[in-house]
Amino acid sequence: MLETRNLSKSFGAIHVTRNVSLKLERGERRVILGPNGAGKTTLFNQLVGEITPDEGQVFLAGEDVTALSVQARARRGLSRSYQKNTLFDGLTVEENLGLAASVTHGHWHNIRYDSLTRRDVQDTVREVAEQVRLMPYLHARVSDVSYGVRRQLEVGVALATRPLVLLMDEPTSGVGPEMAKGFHDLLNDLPRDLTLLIIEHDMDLAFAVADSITVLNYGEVVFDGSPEEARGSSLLKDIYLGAWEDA
Amino acid sequence: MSNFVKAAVAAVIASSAVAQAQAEDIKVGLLLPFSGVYAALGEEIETGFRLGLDTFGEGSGASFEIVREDSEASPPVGLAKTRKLVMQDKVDVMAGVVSSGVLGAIRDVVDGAKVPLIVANAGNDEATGEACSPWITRMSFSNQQVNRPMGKYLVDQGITKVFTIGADYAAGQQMIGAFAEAFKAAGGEIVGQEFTPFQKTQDFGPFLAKAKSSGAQAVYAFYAGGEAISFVKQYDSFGMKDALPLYGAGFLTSQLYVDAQGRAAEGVVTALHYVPTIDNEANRQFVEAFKVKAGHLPSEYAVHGYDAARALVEAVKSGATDRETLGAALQKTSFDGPRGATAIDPATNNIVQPIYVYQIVAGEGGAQTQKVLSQLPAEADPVNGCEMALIN
Amino acid sequence: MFRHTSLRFWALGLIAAAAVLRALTAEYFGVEMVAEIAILAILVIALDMVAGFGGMVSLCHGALMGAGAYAYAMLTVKVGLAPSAAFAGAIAITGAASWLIGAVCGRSHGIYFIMATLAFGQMGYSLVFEQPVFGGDDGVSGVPRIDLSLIGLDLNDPRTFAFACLFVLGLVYWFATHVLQAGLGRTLTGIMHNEQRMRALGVNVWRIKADMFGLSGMIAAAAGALAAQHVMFVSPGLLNWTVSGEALVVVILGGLGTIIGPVIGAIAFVMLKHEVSAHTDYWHLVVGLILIAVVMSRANGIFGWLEQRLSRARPSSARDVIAHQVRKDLAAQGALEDA
Amino acid sequence: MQADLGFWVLQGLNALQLSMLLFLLSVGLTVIFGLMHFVNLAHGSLYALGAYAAATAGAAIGFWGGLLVAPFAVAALGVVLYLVFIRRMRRAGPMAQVLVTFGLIFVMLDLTRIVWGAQALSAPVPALLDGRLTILGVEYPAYRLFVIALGLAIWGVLALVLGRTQIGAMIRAGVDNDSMAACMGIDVEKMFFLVFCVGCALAGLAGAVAAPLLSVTPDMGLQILIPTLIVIVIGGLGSLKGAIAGSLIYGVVQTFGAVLFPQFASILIYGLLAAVLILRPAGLFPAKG
Repeated sequence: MLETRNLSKSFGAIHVTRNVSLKLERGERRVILGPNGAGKTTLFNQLVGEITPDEGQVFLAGEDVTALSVQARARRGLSRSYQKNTLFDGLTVEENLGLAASVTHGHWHNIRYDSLTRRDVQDTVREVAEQVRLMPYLHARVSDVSYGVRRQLEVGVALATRPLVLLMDEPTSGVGPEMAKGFHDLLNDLPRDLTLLIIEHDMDLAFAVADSITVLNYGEVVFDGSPEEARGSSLLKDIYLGAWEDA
Repeated sequence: MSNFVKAAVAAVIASSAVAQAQAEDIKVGLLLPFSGVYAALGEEIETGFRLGLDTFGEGSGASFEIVREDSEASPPVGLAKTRKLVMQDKVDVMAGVVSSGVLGAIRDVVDGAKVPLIVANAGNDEATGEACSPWITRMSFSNQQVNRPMGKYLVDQGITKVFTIGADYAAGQQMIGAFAEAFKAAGGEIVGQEFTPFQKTQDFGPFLAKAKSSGAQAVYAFYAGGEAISFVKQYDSFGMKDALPLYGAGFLTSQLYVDAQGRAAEGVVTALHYVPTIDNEANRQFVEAFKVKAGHLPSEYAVHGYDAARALVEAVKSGATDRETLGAALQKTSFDGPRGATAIDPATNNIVQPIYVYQIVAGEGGAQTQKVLSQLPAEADPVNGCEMALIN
Repeated sequence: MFRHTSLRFWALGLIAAAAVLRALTAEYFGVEMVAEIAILAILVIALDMVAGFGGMVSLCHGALMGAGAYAYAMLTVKVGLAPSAAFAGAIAITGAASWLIGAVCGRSHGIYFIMATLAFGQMGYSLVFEQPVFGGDDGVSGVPRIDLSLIGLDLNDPRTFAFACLFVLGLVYWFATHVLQAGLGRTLTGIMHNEQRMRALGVNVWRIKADMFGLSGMIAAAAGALAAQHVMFVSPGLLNWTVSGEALVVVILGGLGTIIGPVIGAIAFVMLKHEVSAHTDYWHLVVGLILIAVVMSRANGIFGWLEQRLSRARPSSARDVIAHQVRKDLAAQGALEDA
Repeated sequence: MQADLGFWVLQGLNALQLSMLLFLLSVGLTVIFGLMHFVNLAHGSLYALGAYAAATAGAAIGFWGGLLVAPFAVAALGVVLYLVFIRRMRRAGPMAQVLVTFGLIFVMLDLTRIVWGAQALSAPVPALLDGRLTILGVEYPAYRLFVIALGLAIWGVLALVLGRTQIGAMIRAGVDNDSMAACMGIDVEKMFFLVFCVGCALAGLAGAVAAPLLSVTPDMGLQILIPTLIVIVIGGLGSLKGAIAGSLIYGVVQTFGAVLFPQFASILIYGLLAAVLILRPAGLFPAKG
């Protein structure tokens, strides 16, 4: 579904991504682990097109999308959420979801009717709101809801485009253990045919949702395998107990 | 202009009932720029106009009420203010107008409304040419009038090769054009011509270098306002005055700018219809009175206002009381004023006046003053397609 | 997100009633003022569409209006087109130019966007000023008004013309609010709040910006074509950047991102200008000081202030959003974390 | 076409002279922007004020006195502007800042008229520089050479101060990242204030220098504003290098455009500006990245 081949990117002398090759099957849920500065977010940025790689290709559903813009990739079914909330702060939760859904349903660029009040958009908004447990907050303004709710919305907005592949950048970043557990349930409730690539810090969550695990260190893939293999890997332990611990 | 527009303008006018004022009370709409780039000219003209009313108004049996409006030297604003003066204030007569653009914009309104307008500055040739109107009487000058005589004058001085330079807008082109035509007719040759972006040129250096290498015997220039000051100063700083004497339309070294130009202006020879050093009794009285009122010497702009007021008063004295009779009387204006014998040409409603060739020289106390070199005879402009009708 | 609140309906109704009353009863100059206000209001609605809902603070809307005025004047006077056809032509030409400007400038943000639009506006000004075809400094005179005698209206009557301007203003108000409540407007508002996210959702950002800027330019052109008919004359001064600055000030004065606010701003500005200039030649000074005070006050203009006082659900102020956006941009430039 | 060397030298000097005048103006504007992200549209008005101050003081104490007084007078006004307006507008976003300074333009325009009247003031060239020098076989006004020299000197001093001194390093740090600079213990607010005042003083100096060259009229500030903005947008907001590069480009294009393609001179400069905006939206030498 999503594949990279030898993806490389450097800023000056610093190689942030080195020869990264990944392959995700349809419906696969993969978690990317790695210490801070391992190049996880930079990898995401290259996948969605916010950064152009120096070398290598990105394939989405078999199509080479390396040369495509962010929006073109998004329209082909690649969606992402951000580690730092990237929401429409002045708007309501419903409007946030609605904007995303109106893109999905092709109403984003008309001058005849309101995109947010369309039946299909409204249906998607409700579905997503239920998926990410946002029903009670639909009419609240983003700037008025709690941080945790915003984290849910962050994922909700990405989901509302009805993607084939969803990249989630530390969805539980900054939330307490209670909320993280909630996220775990939430992720498990997502449709099984949705391909997920998740950057995660929370090891429990990672092992609970992942079909497979990739570990990045210094921009390189140092481990690729099942959660069981990961658990037994000494390499992972080294990284985990080493630099990772300090983060 | 299409008939439709004419009909349109007439309809605009007709829609508001035209009421005339009382016989002894003349309501004057004074339309001048009181803010913006031309504010200095507006001030000069207003001072001159009020002085003229004070000086000549006594014994006319009428009282004058002035409604002043700021045109901002912007055609749309000038037009809006004109409509207000005509329709709402119901003035008997209008005076003023500095910018030719404003005059062009308001021409159809005053013509359609049959409100006499005494132009106190704007010099575009069309206003008393193809776009003339019996209701528009010009007491200032026309662009060609000031420049045409200099063509022959320069040839008479033995100058046959001239480089011309001027601001790139209608007035600049008309002034330079009128000079060039007369100069060529008298046997001269224009060896180079340059029009610089109007009000956008800070540095004339590049153009001056071109003039220098053009092989001309003299440079003929038209600029006004800040550009005139910059141009004359920079011309001097490049040391061009000795090798390449500077001539031009008299606005270049107007009384209004000569203080700021200082020594740089000395030696420049230009032609204009008024300088404060004209030697006649009417001018001496005017200069004295103006100095008392304004604290400085009058410029040509001041005399425009002064004479416009005088023309109005004379019209009232001849028995005119309303728009129609005032308009008719203004067409017959004729008097000896500070500029000498001035009269309105019945064929175009433009003023006919002598032109003075003058040189800026160092006067007493180091201040620059104008030395009149020659008084060229008054000459009426060609009719240029004007079909003038007399009002009565 | 643009919404019609009841306060906005009330304000709209009140303004409409006052305008009609004034157009019916006022003396000549009062009627002229109605037309002047209506034309300015059309221009500032156009500007509010892009500035208040897209964060595109344009300093070329005066030039766009001027372009519309010139296009109308040239098409009628020089080409000899029928005024109504010229009206449509002016809107089309200016809309296309405006779309291009939006497409090019849409890539820049904040002060860079302001400067870029300023540059394009001044380019238009220079073009009109310096190309002899356009009549240079003297402009083009003898611009006719649209002939509506077929439906028994004579636009040369000041009162009728004022009503025509009000009619167009009403149409423009409807069109602008309609577009802002349609997909395009919603998406644009989303872009103003978070451009990066909108892109990640699959929105072709520059296209949305260019389209809205084009529509806004068409409305500005309508204002220009009306202005040309109003004074029956066009001159380069219409395109000068100070006109754009003034329009922006009017938008702020009334309330950015409210559509009805700028209309109120236009009323206040024109009346203020006439009132002050009747008393002093230095009216620029007085008006300038008042405007500085308004911009420096935290309220979002007259209408923003009213909304804050009168309505319980505080709509988000576009001014805050833009200011906030800038802080975020700056922070992003410095690679800083949000505090 | 005049193809001789003298012509090119002469026009080259003209271009350089215009460039240096614009540089004096734009450098203040651009560094203020780099540091404070603040575009001061009233910068042109400060320049006009500098010219008026120099002309007035010059009449009393001579040209050199005027040249000295003008920057201080304008800097003093800068202090007032900073305390009353700028400080409060620091976080208000570019639109509000642009509009406040837009309003200031008209306020200051009218204030100039009230204080000095609408008529042009005289500002003679000082006796010392009232002549011509011969350079490469071309006679050139001494005063214009002085303007060129002064511009280059100021450029040198600024490059030195910004590049080699501690305060310069602090300013560069501030331009790069003001919050970080604040974290490093730099009093950013004080530094802003200082830079703003220096920027105002430079605008005043530019006005004082321009006064004998041009005409001292109330609208001179409005006339210079657009060229100055073009310079900093082409050069890239916030950088000294950009200011000098933009000034030189503007001076050369304007001067040679006016001589060689008179019909297209201003279209040329706007065309160049549009090209820069399309190809490099942040200008040729942006302060960052």
